[in-house]
Amino acid sequence: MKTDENKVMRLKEAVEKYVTNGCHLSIGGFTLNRNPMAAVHEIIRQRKKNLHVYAHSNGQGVDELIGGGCVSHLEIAYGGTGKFMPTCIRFRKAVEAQTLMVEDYSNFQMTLRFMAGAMGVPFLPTRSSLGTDIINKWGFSENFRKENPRIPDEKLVVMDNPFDGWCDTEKVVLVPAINPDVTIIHVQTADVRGNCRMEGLTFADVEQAKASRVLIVTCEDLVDEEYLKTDPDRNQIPFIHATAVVKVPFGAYPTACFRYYDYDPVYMNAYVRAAHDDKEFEQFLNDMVYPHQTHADLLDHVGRHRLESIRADRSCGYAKDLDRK
Amino acid sequence: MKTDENKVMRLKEAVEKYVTNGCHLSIGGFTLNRNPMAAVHEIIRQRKKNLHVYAHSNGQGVDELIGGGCVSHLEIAYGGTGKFMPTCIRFRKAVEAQTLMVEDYSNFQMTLRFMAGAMGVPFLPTRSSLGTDIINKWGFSENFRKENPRIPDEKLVVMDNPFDGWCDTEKVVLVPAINPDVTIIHVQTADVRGNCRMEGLTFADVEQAKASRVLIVTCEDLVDEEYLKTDPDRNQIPFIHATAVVKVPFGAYPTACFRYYDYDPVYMNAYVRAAHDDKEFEQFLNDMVYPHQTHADLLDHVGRHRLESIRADRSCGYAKDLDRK
Amino acid sequence: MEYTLKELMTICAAREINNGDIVFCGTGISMLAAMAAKNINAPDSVIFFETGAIDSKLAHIPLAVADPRIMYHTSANGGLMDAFCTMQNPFVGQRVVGILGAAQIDIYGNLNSTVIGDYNAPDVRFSGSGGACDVASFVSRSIIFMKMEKRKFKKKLDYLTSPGYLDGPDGRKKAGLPPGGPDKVITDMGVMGFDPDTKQMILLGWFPGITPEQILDNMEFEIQTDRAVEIAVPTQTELTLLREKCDPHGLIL
Amino acid sequence: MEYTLKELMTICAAREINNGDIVFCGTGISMLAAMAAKNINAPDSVIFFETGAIDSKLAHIPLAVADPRIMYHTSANGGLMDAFCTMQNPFVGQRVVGILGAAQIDIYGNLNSTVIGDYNAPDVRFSGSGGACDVASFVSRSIIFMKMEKRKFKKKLDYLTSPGYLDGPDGRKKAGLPPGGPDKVITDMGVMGFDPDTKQMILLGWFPGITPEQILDNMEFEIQTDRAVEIAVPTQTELTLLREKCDPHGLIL
Repeated sequence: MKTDENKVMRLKEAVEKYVTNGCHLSIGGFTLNRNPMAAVHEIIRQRKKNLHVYAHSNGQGVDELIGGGCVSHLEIAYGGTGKFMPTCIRFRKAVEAQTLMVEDYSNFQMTLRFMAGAMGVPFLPTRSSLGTDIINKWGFSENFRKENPRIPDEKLVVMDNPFDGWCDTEKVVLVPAINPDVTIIHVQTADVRGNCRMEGLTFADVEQAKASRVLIVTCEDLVDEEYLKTDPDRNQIPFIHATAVVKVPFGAYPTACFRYYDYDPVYMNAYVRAAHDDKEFEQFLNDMVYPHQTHADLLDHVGRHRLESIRADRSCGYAKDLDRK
Repeated sequence: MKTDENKVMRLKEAVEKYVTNGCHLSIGGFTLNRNPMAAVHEIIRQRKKNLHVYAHSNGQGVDELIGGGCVSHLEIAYGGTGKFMPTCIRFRKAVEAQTLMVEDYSNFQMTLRFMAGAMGVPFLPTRSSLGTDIINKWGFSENFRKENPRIPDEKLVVMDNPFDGWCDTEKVVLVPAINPDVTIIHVQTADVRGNCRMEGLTFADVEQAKASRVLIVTCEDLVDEEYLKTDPDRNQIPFIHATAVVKVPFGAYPTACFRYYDYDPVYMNAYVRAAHDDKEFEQFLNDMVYPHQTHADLLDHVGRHRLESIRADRSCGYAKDLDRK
Repeated sequence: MEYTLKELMTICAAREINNGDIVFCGTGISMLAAMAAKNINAPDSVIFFETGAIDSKLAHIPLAVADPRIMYHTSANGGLMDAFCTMQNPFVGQRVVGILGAAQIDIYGNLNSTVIGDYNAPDVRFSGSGGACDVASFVSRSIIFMKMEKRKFKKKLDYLTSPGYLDGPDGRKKAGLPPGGPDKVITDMGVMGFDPDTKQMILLGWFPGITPEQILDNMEFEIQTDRAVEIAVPTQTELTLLREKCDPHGLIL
Repeated sequence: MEYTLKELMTICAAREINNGDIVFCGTGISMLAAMAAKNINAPDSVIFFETGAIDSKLAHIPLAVADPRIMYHTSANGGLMDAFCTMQNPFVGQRVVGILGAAQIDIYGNLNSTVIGDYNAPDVRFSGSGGACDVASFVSRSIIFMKMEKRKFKKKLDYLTSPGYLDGPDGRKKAGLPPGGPDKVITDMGVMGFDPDTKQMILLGWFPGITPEQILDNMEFEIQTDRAVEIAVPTQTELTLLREKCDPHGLIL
């Protein structure tokens, strides 16, 4: 592979090429912030099926993927988006209807699992969850695990500290590494080779990106390499990890993108209302997702007024006067 | 502890108070860059003894501490500073004379050990060093380890992967956590509470800082809290980890501090020449370290001309025209 | 001065926070309690989010722990690794106080926020742990918000998501957890603590107009009430600061 | 065109680097070889330092892997964790080529950079591993600079710091290491490779004016020489680019 290659693609092509039915996928962001929503909508539009999704708290994106019928297996720490949706609604429905197989971890555990994948080690240790049902109860059966070479045979392994009580620790739980086929993140700035700069919190995007065989980056601004290299202390992901780069303004919409735009309470509230009812949710997808060829079309549908209302104030990075009820 | 307390101290007091004889110490920086040299010289000046030092490649600082007679035990990956001193000279002499007990690890292992200490886990896994003498040969004897509650009973532990071959990995080596009594780092900018901003590479300073019970920060610029909080994406260490903050301009001298000054080849070459001979080295300490009350006095002794010659160019962060022979 | 139940609960939690505490908080009332403490009684407490923000200014109230409002004017903007490592850190972790909520709690302060019913065929699915299990595992002290209902104060949890004292005084040690555990349970009828010896829940106080009997009636298990007193109503200062400084637009209250 | 031995060695190493390779390099000739490759034959190789810098511009030659010159105009400035995780990473790690040096080497390309003599009472102490053991453990391919001396090409190392093929074709697998291993040994008399089946060192080429016998005379162990040829001298282009673009002030050369 040439390292200076231009990795710029269209979103439709990147999703067609890399997000295959049944593949193992993770998406960046957290609850209602910096989810790669343009990519999520494209995946739903292309009616991808049987995705095995890894999520810590990748709220809105994961719930829409589940609602779109794309997900068969989910390893997750938290299905919710905060106040708008304390429990993700399509997620909850799918679990209760048993159309979705779920394995539960904690946020730290999922983060460590991505970190282990990025580091090239089979596991990392923590003391979190000792004595709890996160260890005792498995969502994926022993049989399912044994038959599926893409997931480890054990959900978690509890181990005595081999350094005899070192650090006042008698036991640790080992969490197994994740190496997704594809990770999709949305960042503020990228260049054509795939160097990435995020602003505000990075969540677990860096670990998810580096753990993945394929990394698709969508970005607000596609810039000259010179621009990013002039201030490398601000860049988190070097280009060697990136596979495809797609410029998608408002690519995290309806979730927030620090210093660019806020989350859209109108979308969030409409989503929550629709998600409670299968028919209304189908209608929601028919309005907001399926009819649009591209994310730009979806934004046209949303309209300039709403996008203007969520534009971030320069002074603080979010929309100060936004009505968030 | 009040979190808003002003942690500013004089260097002399900070070293007196926290760097006690026999304590476990780590210093930041790498070879000839951003070593907390003002603090190192103060430790030598105060004739601290029997320090147990943890280092990855903390070159110039560690060699001067050894040369100053302060160190009895050293856990280290690399004793050198690059071209000026491919092998640290006072380090080499002390090991060959068996006046210094050494335990060898690799740079990644030392970094993981600080990381484990910062994370609050007793160990982290890697595949580095399997099959080598880093695993087979111990510098600290089993007995010494058993008798010393401050170090783990095992140098390293090799373990079969409990997730049966997951990640194509059969074995890993576990490296034990380090929690030093004191870590000293030198950063470009800090505020009175101890929020820190480094520029350029951070080496393992962040892990070393967070692993430590006491963190002493020396800094080029002591700024308002407002200044650092206005651009928090650039800050690496939040104040909750800091114990003492000391303003020391040129505090890394004679090592480099990106965007402030370069390393000083004159000092480096003089050091190397002197270090080869015990008498000449004593003379070097008598000229450069002992007679100066403070780092400012040492800088006066070095003189304006030499300090001017290493001043970093705005454009690149180092002294472009410096004669480095 | 008039006050709502939510205001009273928020202020009860805020009173538990001290200067120097590093406060882990989630969404909603938990975040509001942390803001209230900072504005009322613990100006030098530090607000901290699992998403990686430390000492956020919170000029406007966030509606999620990833709200862009938490990223503004912090000590450092990192990520989840930074945040959870801070909680598990042997030095600063001990200064962290967690504020949690859950669907169910038992007498040892263990929490369920995952399912009602059988885990593999649940009647009700909730959000799951998020960072709650991590916080409950690591930090020295946690404060729990709960609604007083029989189906929430359970003899046996349907799923143990976040560890309290597990099965008693030695529970955490036997399991391999660090010391620590739940400190207070703030409900809509009163406040519970835990007996230092048995680690079982006890009633510490009831809200004005409530009796200890009413509280016991809303629990599946029994707790001691002999150390309980009536809880002081919010002061005018507390209420004014809460309303004007923390949530002027009533997004949570 | 005249050339020095150091120039020839540097260019021999540079020729081994391909476009797309991510080149880990240390100080001195190893760094110069990486710079030469980038300027001569592999403009799209990426220079990478264990201290955390990726794709440094290197407008001026660094004298250490923590020289501030490596921090200028990079893709990202991180730290040691980032760098070593990149090498151990299952995807990008496979693209990393390491350039190493050592005090001793054996027939399987194992390296010693720690001590001469007994580890606990050494005759000579060297710098130690640094990142060398990590690189040799993780990356798919390494290039080693060595001086041809009997005391350096050893039947048995005094200390095995950095793994080559350990004790033979299955050595790495048995020890639990990832695949990979040493690819070339560049000396001041010629270039060695490793037999794909036995993983033992073989002679690939000698420098003009040197004979295979002279090379064998400077080694404690014997290697096959039947596949060896004379090595092409540096071209004018190679030399000009090396001298003018990489080290104009002769800091390394």
